[in-house]
Amino acid sequence: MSIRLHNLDFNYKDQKVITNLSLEIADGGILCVMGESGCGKTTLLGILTGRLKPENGEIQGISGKRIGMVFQENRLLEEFSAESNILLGCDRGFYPLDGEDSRHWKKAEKRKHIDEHLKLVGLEEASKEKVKNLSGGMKRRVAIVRAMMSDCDILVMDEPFQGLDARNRRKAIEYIRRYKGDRTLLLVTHEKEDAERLGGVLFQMS
Amino acid sequence: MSIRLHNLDFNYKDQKVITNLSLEIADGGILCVMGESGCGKTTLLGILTGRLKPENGEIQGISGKRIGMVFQENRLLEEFSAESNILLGCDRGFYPLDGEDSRHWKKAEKRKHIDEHLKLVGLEEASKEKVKNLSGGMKRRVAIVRAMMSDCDILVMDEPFQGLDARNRRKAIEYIRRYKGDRTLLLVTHEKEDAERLGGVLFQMS
Amino acid sequence: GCGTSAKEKNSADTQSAADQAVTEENTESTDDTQIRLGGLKGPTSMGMAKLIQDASNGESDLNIDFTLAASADELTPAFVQGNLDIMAVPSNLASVLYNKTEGKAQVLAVNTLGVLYIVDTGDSVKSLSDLKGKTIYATGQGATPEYSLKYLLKENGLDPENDVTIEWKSEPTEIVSEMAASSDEVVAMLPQPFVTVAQSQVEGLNVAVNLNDEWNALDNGSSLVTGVVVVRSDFAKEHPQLVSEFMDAYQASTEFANNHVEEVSTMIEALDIVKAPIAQKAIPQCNITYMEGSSMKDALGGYLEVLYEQNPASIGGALPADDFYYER
Amino acid sequence: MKDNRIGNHKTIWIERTAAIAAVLVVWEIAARMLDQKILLASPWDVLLAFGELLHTPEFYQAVAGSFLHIAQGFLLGLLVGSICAVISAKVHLIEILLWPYMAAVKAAPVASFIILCLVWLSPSGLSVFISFLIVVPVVYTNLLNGIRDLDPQMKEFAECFGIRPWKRLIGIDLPQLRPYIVSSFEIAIGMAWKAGIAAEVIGTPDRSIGKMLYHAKIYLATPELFAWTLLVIFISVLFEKAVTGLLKLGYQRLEYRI
Amino acid sequence: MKDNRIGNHKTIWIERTAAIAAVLVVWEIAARMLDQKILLASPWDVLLAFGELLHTPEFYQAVAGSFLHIAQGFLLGLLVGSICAVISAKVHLIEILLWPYMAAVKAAPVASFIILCLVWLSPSGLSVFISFLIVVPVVYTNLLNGIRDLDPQMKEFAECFGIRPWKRLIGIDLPQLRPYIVSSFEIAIGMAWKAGIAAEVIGTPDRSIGKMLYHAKIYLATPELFAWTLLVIFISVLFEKAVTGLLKLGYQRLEYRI
Ligand SMILES: Nc1ncnc2c1ncn2[C@@H]1O[C@H](COP(=O)(O)OP(=O)(O)OP(=O)(O)O)[C@@H](O)[C@H]1O
Ligand SMILES: Nc1ncnc2c1ncn2[C@@H]1O[C@H](COP(=O)(O)OP(=O)(O)OP(=O)(O)O)[C@@H](O)[C@H]1O
Ligand SMILES: [Mg+2]
Ligand SMILES: [Mg+2]
Repeated sequence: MSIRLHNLDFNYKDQKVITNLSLEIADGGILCVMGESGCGKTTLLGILTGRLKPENGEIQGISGKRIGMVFQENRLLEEFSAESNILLGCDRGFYPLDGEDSRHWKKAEKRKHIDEHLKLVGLEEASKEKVKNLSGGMKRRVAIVRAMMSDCDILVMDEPFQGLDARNRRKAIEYIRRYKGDRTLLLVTHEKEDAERLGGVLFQMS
Repeated sequence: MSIRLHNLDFNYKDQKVITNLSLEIADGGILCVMGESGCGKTTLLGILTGRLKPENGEIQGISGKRIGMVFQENRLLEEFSAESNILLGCDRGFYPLDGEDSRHWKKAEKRKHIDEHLKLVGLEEASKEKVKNLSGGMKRRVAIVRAMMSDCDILVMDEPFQGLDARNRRKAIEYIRRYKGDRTLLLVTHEKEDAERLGGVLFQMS
Repeated sequence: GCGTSAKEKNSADTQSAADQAVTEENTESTDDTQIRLGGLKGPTSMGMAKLIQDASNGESDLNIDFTLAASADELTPAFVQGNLDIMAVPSNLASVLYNKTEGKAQVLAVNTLGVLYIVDTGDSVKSLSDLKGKTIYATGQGATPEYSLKYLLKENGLDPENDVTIEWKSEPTEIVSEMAASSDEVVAMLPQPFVTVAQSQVEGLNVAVNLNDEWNALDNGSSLVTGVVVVRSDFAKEHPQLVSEFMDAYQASTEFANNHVEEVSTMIEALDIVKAPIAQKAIPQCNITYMEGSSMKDALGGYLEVLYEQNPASIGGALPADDFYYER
Repeated sequence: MKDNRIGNHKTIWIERTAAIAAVLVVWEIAARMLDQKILLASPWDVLLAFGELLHTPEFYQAVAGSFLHIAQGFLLGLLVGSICAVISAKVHLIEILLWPYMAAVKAAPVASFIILCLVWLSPSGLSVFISFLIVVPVVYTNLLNGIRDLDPQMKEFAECFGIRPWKRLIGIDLPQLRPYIVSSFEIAIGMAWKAGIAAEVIGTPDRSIGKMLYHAKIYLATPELFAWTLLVIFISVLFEKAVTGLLKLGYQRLEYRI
Repeated sequence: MKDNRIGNHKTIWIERTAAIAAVLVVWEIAARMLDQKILLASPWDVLLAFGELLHTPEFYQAVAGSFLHIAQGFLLGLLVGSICAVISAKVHLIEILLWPYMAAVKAAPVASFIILCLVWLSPSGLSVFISFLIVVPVVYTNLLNGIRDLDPQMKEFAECFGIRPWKRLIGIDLPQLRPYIVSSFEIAIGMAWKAGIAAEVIGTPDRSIGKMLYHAKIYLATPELFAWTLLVIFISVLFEKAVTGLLKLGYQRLEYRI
């Protein structure tokens, strides 16, 4: 079932952030949200993930869906390794990225798979390192892998490529394209190029 | 006096991050550091601000210099307003941005000047809002203004434009160009365009 | 109540002692050195109420600064440091102080005999031998009440370990509530003034046995000595005349207390020792007395021996020598 | 987020009153079941006893006296505890040197050093000192752990921007220390009362709740004993609310002190 | 950052021994200045007394007995305090209902309810209960404030990713609560000993340090009194180090439990 928003309004106290927004995302589709800083992109994602309740309007197709998210501020456990962070994020289960069934995996197996995926975004040596010792861009990639590997129906990413250089950005986009599977992807970005590379529908907020 | 680094080495425990780096920045000049994620840009800034001590090598021209910094992770006081954040950052004094002498300013005057500068980066309404209620890109701009307004000799900015859309990015660059004064500016970015707009010297790390 | 520093006081004391030598022949004493007197809330202080009252009214020549304490913790350090000259304390504490200060404490007089009573909510106990097979609730385990009770039981042909069951409690209140609650007969050993307090709370509470009488019935010259008056030996040496006057006044005061119960009860309340109604009922049973000299030595010495046999630590590890007993 | 714990002021006091009512019910039932007035007085008896106390001038003197001493002990303990914590966090040597004293103050039973205390202190001084002693380790330990948990990134920011110590305290450290400070206060005030009154029961200074409580206890005046005890709890709660209220106010004003 | 407080293990123990030596010097000087053996025994006398105690079988029985009871009270208090804190943080109603009890437990002087306790508890049960009572509010208050200070952003992450409660506790909550837990332990253990021994002094159960301490006190056996007191402090420090050591170990293993 596709996700539909109809005539959405959202205020923070007296400040109107979203007014009369309508939107539809096809099942398994990719929607790239663009818009000026402060226009309400993160707020929109908050509504879609159920964290924020809109003033008015209808939302269809998200209740009961499991969400994997890249937050604007990483939200990683700084004292734990990258691997452990992803393991925790996948407590619900692993998305069958290469079609494998992860339910019978032992912890060691899980860690092995996580390591392989960290490699794919260029973090071959970082998997055992505490996250607080990683660079900004490295943390961002850990957050992306965490969302991608977690067993979910909708992927929500708030500026996932921020702080990444061109090469790693391309690598990450490639990674997402490759492993998105048939999940719906909602993504906030400031670069039209990213949207084009991912082949998503562009949605300009104002 | 210009800043000079000579044959710098830096390791985190057993991991070599910077090897044999030499660099010179003219007084009042702009240096744009680029490089892949995890190549040691933030580390280099840490050395330049004196937080990290290099293994080997010489550093000249930074001792005794006051630094204004945009950290990769904002480091704002989330419970306080944008205005108060900047006021605290300028505890040492205000840089004479328009040539005014700020020493006799009362607190109200200081706040007024801060408000004006927040306006310049498009934060006209955010000055009294708690920082935790601002959007990611808004916080980033507060951090930029804080560094710019603080009375310092060297400006150090670690990816100051991350999370900003094209228009706000341009605005921020314009703001920095306009108010840099004769301070030296060290800036990390992933976009060649930024460096060009700022008219800085490009330094590619590897 | 003990403000002046010991040093200052001492120089003044020697001065007045010299004065005293000159006017020795006078019947009127000129030694008006202040006596810093200490006492504990409870029976051991009751006998000196009149003395203190007179001193504060100016009806006596004695100059007394009285400190009343809730526990010996407050008096001991002051006494040891020379900030109290005379105090009324439990008899074993006097001996402990003598031993621990290497003879710096002397006992002037016995001021209170036994205040322990066997009380009973029924009427089956008339004498100590009736206690056989009974459960006795009591307080004061590891202290003089325990040693006294066990001694008396033994002397009356009972084995304290097998013939009776002693339920040791921490607080008299526990025993009183036990007596109030239980429908069965409860036998207990309580000290005064708790006996009186308990009688006001528990209907039909009999005082079955007076342990003081039982002790005297053994007729071995000793007594069940609860309280004594001790003096710092330095003070006694410097002011023999004053101490003697004090002893006279003290004796008079105890006699007054025993003969004018009502009057002294109000004084006792005024001094905050216990409330007047309680004092009035308790005084006749507190065995307030005055013994000095050789009778004191017999009574107290014998008692301390009993304690020593059961637990040497309770009297400071050793029986005090003769100089412990002050003689004027 | 941090403010929602205080909740709506009016509602919270209504709820609290309801909670107290619930306690009274439990208490009444317990008193009836036990049915021993000497051990457990009923709420009604206690109320009557309390009403009588209110008519005596000693009541007000006792309350004022105890409050003065215990508040003094608390404030002293707060001062010493926080100064020691701040210095210990900065100077390792001081922390180590203080360590045996803190261990002793925390664990040594009052009975052990009461005689030594009474050498130097008057009975009322004793209650100041004993409440002081209970407050110091609570404040010291909580604050020291709080200071150690301060965000090093913000510390770096403060150093880089050359923020002066006073402003740094106000803007960066105090906001982060808030839950530790609140915690210290909430624990220390109650315990200061508990310990201070216990000291008064030992030393029975004139004009003190402890003395009244002691007398109520030895005369088996259980309703009075309970009335005094409830009073202690009540004053301690009031004192705690006043102090944490002030703290909250102070925190609200913090931003304007930058 | 959080680990550097533990420092190098060997060095810290050397430093601590040195600090104790410094205390002994201060103590010896104080003892000489006061020069009253009954009031303040010298370290040497105390050592001798301690040596003698070591030769009696009662010594070991007392230590074992007191340890057992106080450790029991501490663990119970820890359990009840943390469960109450967790529930109170989740259910506002429970917090409000618990509030009067916590206020009472914190502030009520032991003298007020000791008789009530003695009716139901054996003298050794009393020491369990009194140390329990002192631990509960410390753990409860610290933990509750810690839980309230948990980062709401991480809470949101956990909800969004559907992390199960146990994993969430291990991975997200416990690491953030660490300084609060450490603080609770450091305060509560010392105080449990203080309060537990005080209760033993009142109830004087057989085979307890409190009983020995009480007798040493009333018979003015000051060196013994000090020896027992130091022993209490010493055991409490050992116990604290053991518990916080276990805690540290637990935290090191936390990551492998994810
Ligand atoms: N918790 C909040 N309380 C009040 N206002 C808020 C809150 N969060 C966001 N806002 C306001 O809502 C508006 C939209 O914020 P939002 O975070 O959705 O922006 P955004 O589009 O994600 O911006 P950016 O690209 O900078 O991240 C902003 O003006 C912001 O100040
Ligand atoms: N505190 C630390 N301890 C150990 N290693 C560290 C620490 N901080 C950074 N590193 C390592 O040093 C390398 C360089 O990190 P740095 O943060 O300087 O990268 P960067 O160039 O700023 O990257 P980015 O563009 O992603 O921010 C990385 O491999 C990182 O894992
Ligand atoms: Mg956003
Ligand atoms: Mg970086």
